[in-house]
Amino acid sequence: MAVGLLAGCGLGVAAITQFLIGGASAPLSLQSPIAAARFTIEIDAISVVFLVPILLVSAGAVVYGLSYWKQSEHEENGRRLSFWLGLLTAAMMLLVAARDGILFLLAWEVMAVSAYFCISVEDEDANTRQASWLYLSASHLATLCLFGVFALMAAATGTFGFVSLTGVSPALMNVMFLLALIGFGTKAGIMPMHIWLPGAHAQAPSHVSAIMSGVVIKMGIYGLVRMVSLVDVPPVWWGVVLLTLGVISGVLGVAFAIGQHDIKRLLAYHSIENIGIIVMGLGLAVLGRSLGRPDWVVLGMAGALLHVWNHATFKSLLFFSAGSVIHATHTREIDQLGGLQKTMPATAFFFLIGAVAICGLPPLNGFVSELFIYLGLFQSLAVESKASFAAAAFAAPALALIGGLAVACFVKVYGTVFLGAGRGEHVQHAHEASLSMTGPMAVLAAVCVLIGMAPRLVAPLLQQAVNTWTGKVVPEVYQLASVAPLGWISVGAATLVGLLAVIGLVLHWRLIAAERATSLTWDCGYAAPSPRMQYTSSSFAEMLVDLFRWALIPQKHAPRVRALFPDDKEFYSHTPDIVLDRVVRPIVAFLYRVFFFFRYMQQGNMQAYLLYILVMLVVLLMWR
Amino acid sequence: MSIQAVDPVLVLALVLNFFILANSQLRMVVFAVAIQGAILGLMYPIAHQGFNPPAGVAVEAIGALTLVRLVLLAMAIVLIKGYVIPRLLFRAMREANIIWHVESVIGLTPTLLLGAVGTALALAFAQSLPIKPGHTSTLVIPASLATALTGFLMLITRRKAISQVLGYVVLENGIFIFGLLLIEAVPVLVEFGVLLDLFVGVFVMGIIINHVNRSFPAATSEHLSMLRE
Amino acid sequence: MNTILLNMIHVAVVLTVPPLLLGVINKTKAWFAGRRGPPVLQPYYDLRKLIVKGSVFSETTTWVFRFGPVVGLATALVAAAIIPLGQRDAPLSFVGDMILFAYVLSLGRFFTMAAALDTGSAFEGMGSAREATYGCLAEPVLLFGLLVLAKVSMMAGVSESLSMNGMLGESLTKEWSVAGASMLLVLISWFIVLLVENSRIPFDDPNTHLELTMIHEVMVLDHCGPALAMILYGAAVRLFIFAALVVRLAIPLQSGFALWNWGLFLVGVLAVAVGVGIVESIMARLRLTVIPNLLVGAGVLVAFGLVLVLSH
Amino acid sequence: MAIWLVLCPVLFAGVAFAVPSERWRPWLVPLGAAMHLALVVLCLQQPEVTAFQHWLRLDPLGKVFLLFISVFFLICASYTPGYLAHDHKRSNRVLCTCLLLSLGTMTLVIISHHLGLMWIAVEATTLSTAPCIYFNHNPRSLEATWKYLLICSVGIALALMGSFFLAYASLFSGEHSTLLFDDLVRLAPKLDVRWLHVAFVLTLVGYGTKMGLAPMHTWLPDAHSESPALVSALLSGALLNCAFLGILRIFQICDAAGEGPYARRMLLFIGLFSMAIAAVSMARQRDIKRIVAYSSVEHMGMLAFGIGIGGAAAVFAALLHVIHNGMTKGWLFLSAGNIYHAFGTKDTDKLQGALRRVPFSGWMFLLGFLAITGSPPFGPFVSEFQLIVASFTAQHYWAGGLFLALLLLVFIGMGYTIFGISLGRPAQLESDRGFQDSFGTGFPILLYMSLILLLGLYNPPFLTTMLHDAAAFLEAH
Repeated sequence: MAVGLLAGCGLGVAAITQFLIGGASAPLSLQSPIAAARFTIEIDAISVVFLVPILLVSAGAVVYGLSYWKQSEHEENGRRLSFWLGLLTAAMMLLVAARDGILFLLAWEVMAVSAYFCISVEDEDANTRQASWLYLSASHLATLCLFGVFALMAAATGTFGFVSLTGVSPALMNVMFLLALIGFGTKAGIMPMHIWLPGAHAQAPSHVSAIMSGVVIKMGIYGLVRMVSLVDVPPVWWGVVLLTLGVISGVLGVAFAIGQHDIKRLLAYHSIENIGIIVMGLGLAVLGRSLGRPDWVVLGMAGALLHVWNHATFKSLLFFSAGSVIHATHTREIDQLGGLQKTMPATAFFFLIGAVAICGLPPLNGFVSELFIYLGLFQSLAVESKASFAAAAFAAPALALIGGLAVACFVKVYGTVFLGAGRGEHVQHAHEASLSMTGPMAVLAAVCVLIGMAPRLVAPLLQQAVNTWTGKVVPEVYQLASVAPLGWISVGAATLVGLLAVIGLVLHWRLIAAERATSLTWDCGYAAPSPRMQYTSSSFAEMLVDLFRWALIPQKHAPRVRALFPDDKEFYSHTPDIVLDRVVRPIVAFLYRVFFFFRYMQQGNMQAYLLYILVMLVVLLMWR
Repeated sequence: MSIQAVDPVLVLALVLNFFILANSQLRMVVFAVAIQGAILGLMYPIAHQGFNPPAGVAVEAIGALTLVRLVLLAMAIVLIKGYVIPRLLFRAMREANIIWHVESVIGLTPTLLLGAVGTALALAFAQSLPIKPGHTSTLVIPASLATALTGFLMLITRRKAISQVLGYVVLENGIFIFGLLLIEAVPVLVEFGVLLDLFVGVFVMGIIINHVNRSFPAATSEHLSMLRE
Repeated sequence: MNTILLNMIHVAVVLTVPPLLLGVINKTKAWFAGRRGPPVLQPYYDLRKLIVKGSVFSETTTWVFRFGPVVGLATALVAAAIIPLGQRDAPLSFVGDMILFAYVLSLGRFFTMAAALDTGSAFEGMGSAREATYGCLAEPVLLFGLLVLAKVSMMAGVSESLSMNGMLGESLTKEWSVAGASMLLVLISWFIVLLVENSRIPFDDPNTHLELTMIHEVMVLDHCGPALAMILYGAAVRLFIFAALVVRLAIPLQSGFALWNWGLFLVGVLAVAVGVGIVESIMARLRLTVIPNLLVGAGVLVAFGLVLVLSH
Repeated sequence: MAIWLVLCPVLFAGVAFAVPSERWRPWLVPLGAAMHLALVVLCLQQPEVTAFQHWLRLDPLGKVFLLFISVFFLICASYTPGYLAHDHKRSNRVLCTCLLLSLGTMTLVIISHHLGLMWIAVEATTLSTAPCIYFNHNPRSLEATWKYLLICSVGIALALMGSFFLAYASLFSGEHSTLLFDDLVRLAPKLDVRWLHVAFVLTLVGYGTKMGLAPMHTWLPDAHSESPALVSALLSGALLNCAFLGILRIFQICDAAGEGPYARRMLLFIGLFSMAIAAVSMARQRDIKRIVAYSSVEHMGMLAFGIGIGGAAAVFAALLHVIHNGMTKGWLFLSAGNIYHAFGTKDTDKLQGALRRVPFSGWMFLLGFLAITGSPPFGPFVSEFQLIVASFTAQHYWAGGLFLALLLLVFIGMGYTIFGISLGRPAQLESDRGFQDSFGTGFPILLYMSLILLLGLYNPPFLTTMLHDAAAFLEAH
């Protein structure tokens, strides 16, 4: 299985290199079940940009799975899982290559369904069943919205292929955009439509979560990119809506993440946050498209696409390392862990790399893409347009806030899980992950560093993708290489690393020069310190969660401790998903009530049944 | 003799409708239905246009073969509706020892009133529909509608499965009345087919009623309501 | 040639001056308290003493604990290389360098907090939690200010308007004249950021002795010897950086003579140090719960400034 | 030739009734079906198949339905031996006979071009399938049969009345009144509109009852849930479509008379109404077979919807959906039947872990669900998507949108139960009958599945041309 998958990925790589060397090839066209449509397959720069993470992460996940999900340990579902995993990868590769509605929908649905079976692989657990079912219904909502989009497209243009939508009535185009936004947005996990995401990511096996969060949700982004690329001059409000949604999911995503104490749920909410950042970039690009500002288009689009790559790398890196922690300790509760730095150093190191990268800190890759988006937002100050004012004035500081919160959140996770002393018995017999698990992590970490240190490497491809998206070659002055300080980023990163090295050496030298001793941690003379006295992730997050209580509505159970010798009390806090618990569930419950009312039609009473016939007859006779 | 000649008979049919609705004796109802069916059968030859070519349409004089067919059809109708079906029903009732009493969901008098209203509506509705010049002032259409409606009324209001079967037969009677207008259109063969279907249908229903009463005593179709949401 | 020389001066100043500020602050406070106080050069002595001392490490700690001070210092130095000091240009200057400035500082914060958590002590966890919270709130304020400057310098028609040099370059006079009010708001809010980022009163008390109330100091409780020296030095550089920002913003005039500029700049920086000292002597420390409100207030202030320039 | 299409199954029915062996009788059903299919293929070769001066005629529309029903029935019949081998509590004489009879009568419905004759045939299908529903001989199946018989008979009686009205309307054309389909189409413009309307409504409601359009569908869930799996498959795969053909005939006359818009309006309304009722009834449904039954109601609604949209594209899609829906229904009912036989209960509260208990049937059922809810790459997607496109092209934006929304409701309502059945660990039920997947009970499902998958990826040209001819024939005016 794994070998086959890797071979498949190899073929994909071959295809990409062929594209990079030989340029775009002629589209491949096959007969489809619908007479008017033809299955069309073509690889252009955008496809390649999305193909790369698909192949990288899937291949990594397969190798990782070899020891994370051993066939010998999972007799029952091991084969099943790797089958659906392979199908998932294949579907995504087909998806980004598809150039007509029918094939796109086909690949889309196969992807959605096989992802479902990957998530629900441990279906004896009721939570898994519930989460995966939530995912499936959400993703079917998405699919049906896409039915609507492509049906409208076909009705408007008369063809099922992806052709320019110029000349389509604005109203129709807006409806298409909204449907696409709901459809693709649900898949991507943009904030109000994200309900399925945390549960699914938490319940799935970690390497599946890595693929889901690394590439599957990016397919929603791909869809939006494709969709908008068909519209020459989109209305301004498209871009504004995208930016606003981006800000919302960015800020609230990370805010929710801070409130979580399940490591995988937390990472899932960070996916929402990063999707938000990507959507900001996309929105900026769309805005630039409508206002005719090539520099916004380049910076926004390049930022978005590069962040797609970066999020794919560091998020799957994080899920992998979280996975090996879970594999070693059998718990996802952050507050149960601690001190794993010593027992599993490699995993800890890779997690740290991922954490720094996802916070967008130099010298790693997250910084580069966020810098592009920042620059674009700053550029948008240049013109006198209300929309762009709003964009820059509120998106940029929001991005800064996101950065700060992300730092807080990942210090919390890294600190609680890997640093300090271990809490509880889970960490007792923790062990370092095997090579086939750390190997993929190492590769991903290397990619993070590489892109962070030398963004110039990826610039040409990004530029090509932007050209494809705009449909014309961007003039020299506005190209990525000239609007973004690619070289300087490397210089800055190099300086930083150099200084780190030097100062580190100095410290090392001083330490070995003078005498050293070890003792207990100084905790202000407290007599009997114990690991359980450490700051937990919940206590770390408390202040921030309080700041955001207006949005998070956290649930706190804090009993009063009275009397001189109080008996045992237990405190816990929990941050549920408000959209799911306060909006979706009530609506569903209401619908069920309404439906049950209709059930009274079918009460087994013959006379009533016959009466219906008569009534219908009369109604239709009346209706002229 | 003309198509109008059947009008008095149709009046009789209408009266029978009310009798059927009003009567609480299942046996009487069966008889009434049988009579209604039988007289309809007798009407068939009379109503044939061949006897009275109406103005406007050139109808060839009625041929011997047609006559024979008509007579056969009439006999068949009389036989099945007037004899066989009642026998079937009686047998079913006897074997299933059903109480010889009509049970209505809303009571007999309201049913009767509804029937009256229905008949009135049927007449009104019939007025709203155009009549072929040849058939002016004939009762056929309203009568058939009213009878069909009566049948439906029985189906909806009667509790016992058996009386619902009766309702079905009455409904069919209504359709047969309308058939009087189209003896040329609807070939005798088809009429036979329809008749056969009716017969088999009632036959099977009788069997079912039997089984029903074996499975659970007191066969009101309200006991037949296990299957529900 | 000239630029290389200037850059060398830049580096030299960054490496030498910062501890002086701490000394000045302490001196001012002492003067207000009517004491003689330690000599102005005391911080240098402390550093020299610490760097040669031996060290004690808790056995819960790992390499992250030792790495924290290193990153703190390195990031501070990189940030210092980005903002222009006395002369026109900073050594490390390019389009978007202000983002690098902001993010490199938060990289430092990341590792300082991580190092604190590495000790596994409740107090240091507490400290890093607070640091994290205030950092989140301070960053947007800084960025809002940068946005205002960017827009203003665009309006002033600066070529390199998206770099520190451009924003804090020689065109500041013009910028003040274009949108003085907003600039003032930025100045005020950045002074507040300065106080927060360097954990001074009224946000934090660097030399209290009750761990429960501390933010920055409590994070470094367990550090000692060379590591502590690096932390002190790093803190000094941070203070210096923000002082430099404020000064560049407040003193727009840029004459042709490098020496004159440098002199003026250093005087300004020291003045800021005195200002901090005054604030610390005349104000009391705020309650922890009030601090976020104050920061958000600063944010609102500068946001208002942004609205001002945008609706220009 | 035409007459043999009808006679062949009937003769086999006679043989089946005569054959004494319980073991060999079931094999007669697939045999007869195979013969029938062979005849059908022969007929499809010939340009014109008629008999009794156009009382029987195989028109393009009929060709589509005939081919589909013959293939469908063959696969369904090939399930019979395996099924009856598992269940030998009682004699299968009546069952086999009636199955073959129903094939004959359905064929008659399709090829008869005389509305009276067609009506007789439709009623005959009702009568011949009723005993099959009662096969299990328990009170529940008895009640189901009773309801099926009475409601359908009453409904169809209305259809007869409608046909008579149509004949009366034809009196106004100045010629002899007639029930011959071709004459009616020819005379359509001269028919009296008022009578035509009434006739259409009556036939719509009448045949609609048999077709299972809401609110006349009430018999359908009971009959489908209480009858043996293959009978349920037969009912919803073949029989409902025959009734649909009946409606199509009358619709064609209306359309020819220029009353197309009137008829379409009603079909659109009743189609969407049926889908809505089905969607509502599926939510939290607790009987595995009732769910699939309601899904039949929903898809009959889709067919009506397609015709109601109108235009060659929509009609083409609707006719294609007849095939796709039918085959998928066979697939679903047979696999649901297997699951039922494995667990011995239809109560979804007790059903769990079908994938582990009967892996093949479990997976087939799950995939079948995905297929019927219009997920690519299965056939129904193709037809449903074309329906949506057609509705948007015809600028029925709201109808199309509603269609999509109902699809979502159906998916969620259906899926909640079906995934609950499939996943998880099977509980140890005392009702468990130790049934296991076998070739006889698995192979037909596999056939259906592969057909649907094939049709979802590739539409054979001959089928396309047949459907195009049918659509053109229907929308001629």
